[in-house]
Amino acid sequence: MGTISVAGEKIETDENGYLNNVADWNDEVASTMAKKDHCELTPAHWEVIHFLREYYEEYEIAPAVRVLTKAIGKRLGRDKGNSKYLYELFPYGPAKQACRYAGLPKPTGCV
Amino acid sequence: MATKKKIMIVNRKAPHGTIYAFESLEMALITAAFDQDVTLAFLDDGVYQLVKNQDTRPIETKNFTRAYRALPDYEIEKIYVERESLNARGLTPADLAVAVEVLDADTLAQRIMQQDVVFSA
Amino acid sequence: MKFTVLVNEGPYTHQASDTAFHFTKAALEKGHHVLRVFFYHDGVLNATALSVPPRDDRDVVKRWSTLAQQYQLDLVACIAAAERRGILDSEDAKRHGLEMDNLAPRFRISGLGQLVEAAIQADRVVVFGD
Amino acid sequence: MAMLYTVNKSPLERNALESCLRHATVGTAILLIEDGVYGAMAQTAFTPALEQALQKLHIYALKPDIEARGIQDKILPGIALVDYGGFVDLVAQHSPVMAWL
Repeated sequence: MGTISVAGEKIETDENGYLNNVADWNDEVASTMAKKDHCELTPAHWEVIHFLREYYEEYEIAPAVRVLTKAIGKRLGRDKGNSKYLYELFPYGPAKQACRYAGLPKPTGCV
Repeated sequence: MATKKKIMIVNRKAPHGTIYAFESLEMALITAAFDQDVTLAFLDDGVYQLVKNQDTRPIETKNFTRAYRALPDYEIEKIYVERESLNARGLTPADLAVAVEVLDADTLAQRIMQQDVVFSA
Repeated sequence: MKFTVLVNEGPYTHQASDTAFHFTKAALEKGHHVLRVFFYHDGVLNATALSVPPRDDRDVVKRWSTLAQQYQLDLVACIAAAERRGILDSEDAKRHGLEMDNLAPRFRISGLGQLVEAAIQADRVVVFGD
Repeated sequence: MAMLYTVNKSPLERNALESCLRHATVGTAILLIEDGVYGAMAQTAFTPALEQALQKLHIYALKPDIEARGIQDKILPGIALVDYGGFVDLVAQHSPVMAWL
């Protein structure tokens, strides 16, 4: 259990820093989480984060890393659908870190 | 783990009335992460799991059935639906939310026999 | 021969848990190796330490624990299914800020991956459910 | 290797046994357990289907479950009874094993 402060408001997270409620998310939430990790969000980061939001809206699923890589390759282009590109953006693990910034639950398929 | 096994997950139960369909789907997604040769089979009331336009908002449950459409991203490509079960329920492949292979009961029986492991719920 | 057993139902409501127990016991007595008994769906309720059956009936939970002790049997409840249904080990409870845990002795809680892994290693997988 | 199906539902309540028989190829073994043993009874509405199935399949029923239900004198001839040890042997002798739940 935890909270993060975004624009003066407290938002609940679980023990791993994932939002308790997907609907609490906005761009500011992602930026705040990233800042805590000393990570500056570039347009390339936002592309993945927004991709995950859309993916979740479509499938109600937080994709595991292999799945995320494959899905991004299919939808955003081969040059982005590889783990090197995604790990450079999200060094703590593309699925876990990006899903967290996107306000999604922990990825399904984390074993 | 180098061993690759043929693992089939058999779905014979309708969604929503019980949790089996939802948790079987979770099982399928995890199994796929282990690089196994995964097959999903839908027969009897299990074919209802794949029906499109399911909207669970009125019953306030998570709409896990949307995730069936993400199965190709999990590299689960063998999704079999039994023809006799579809027919008995007045359904056709056009009523389903995902691309499936429709097999008759005899062919499905052969595919079951070829498995190393069969999970059911 | 190496067996993996999957139990999909909780104790008492369905016979599945009884049959799974008698099957597992018979397999062990015949000298087979049971790699793991995995509890999924309501099967995770077999792992509650808070079950108190009347004294003139079998104690399903305790019976599993005893068998596990006798044969070094690995009893694993699926974490996702267990958390949903209120079965928690002490670590899990702490992580979620809950004041109590209720995992019965000799059971452990882990991911579904433990089922898949045991299925890959086993010669046979047998499912008990409803 | 021939495969083993287990069925644990009464055929008069659910279609598990009927569906199982529809998919069982020649030589397949079927073990009736729990409420599935009601499917082993003679003179039920389901008996004709079972008699027909017996011509191409090996059908077993779990004796402890039959006795628990008091139907030990009403079992259709041709069905072999096994105890839990026999269940284990059947699993060891067949692959894969599938439960029609």
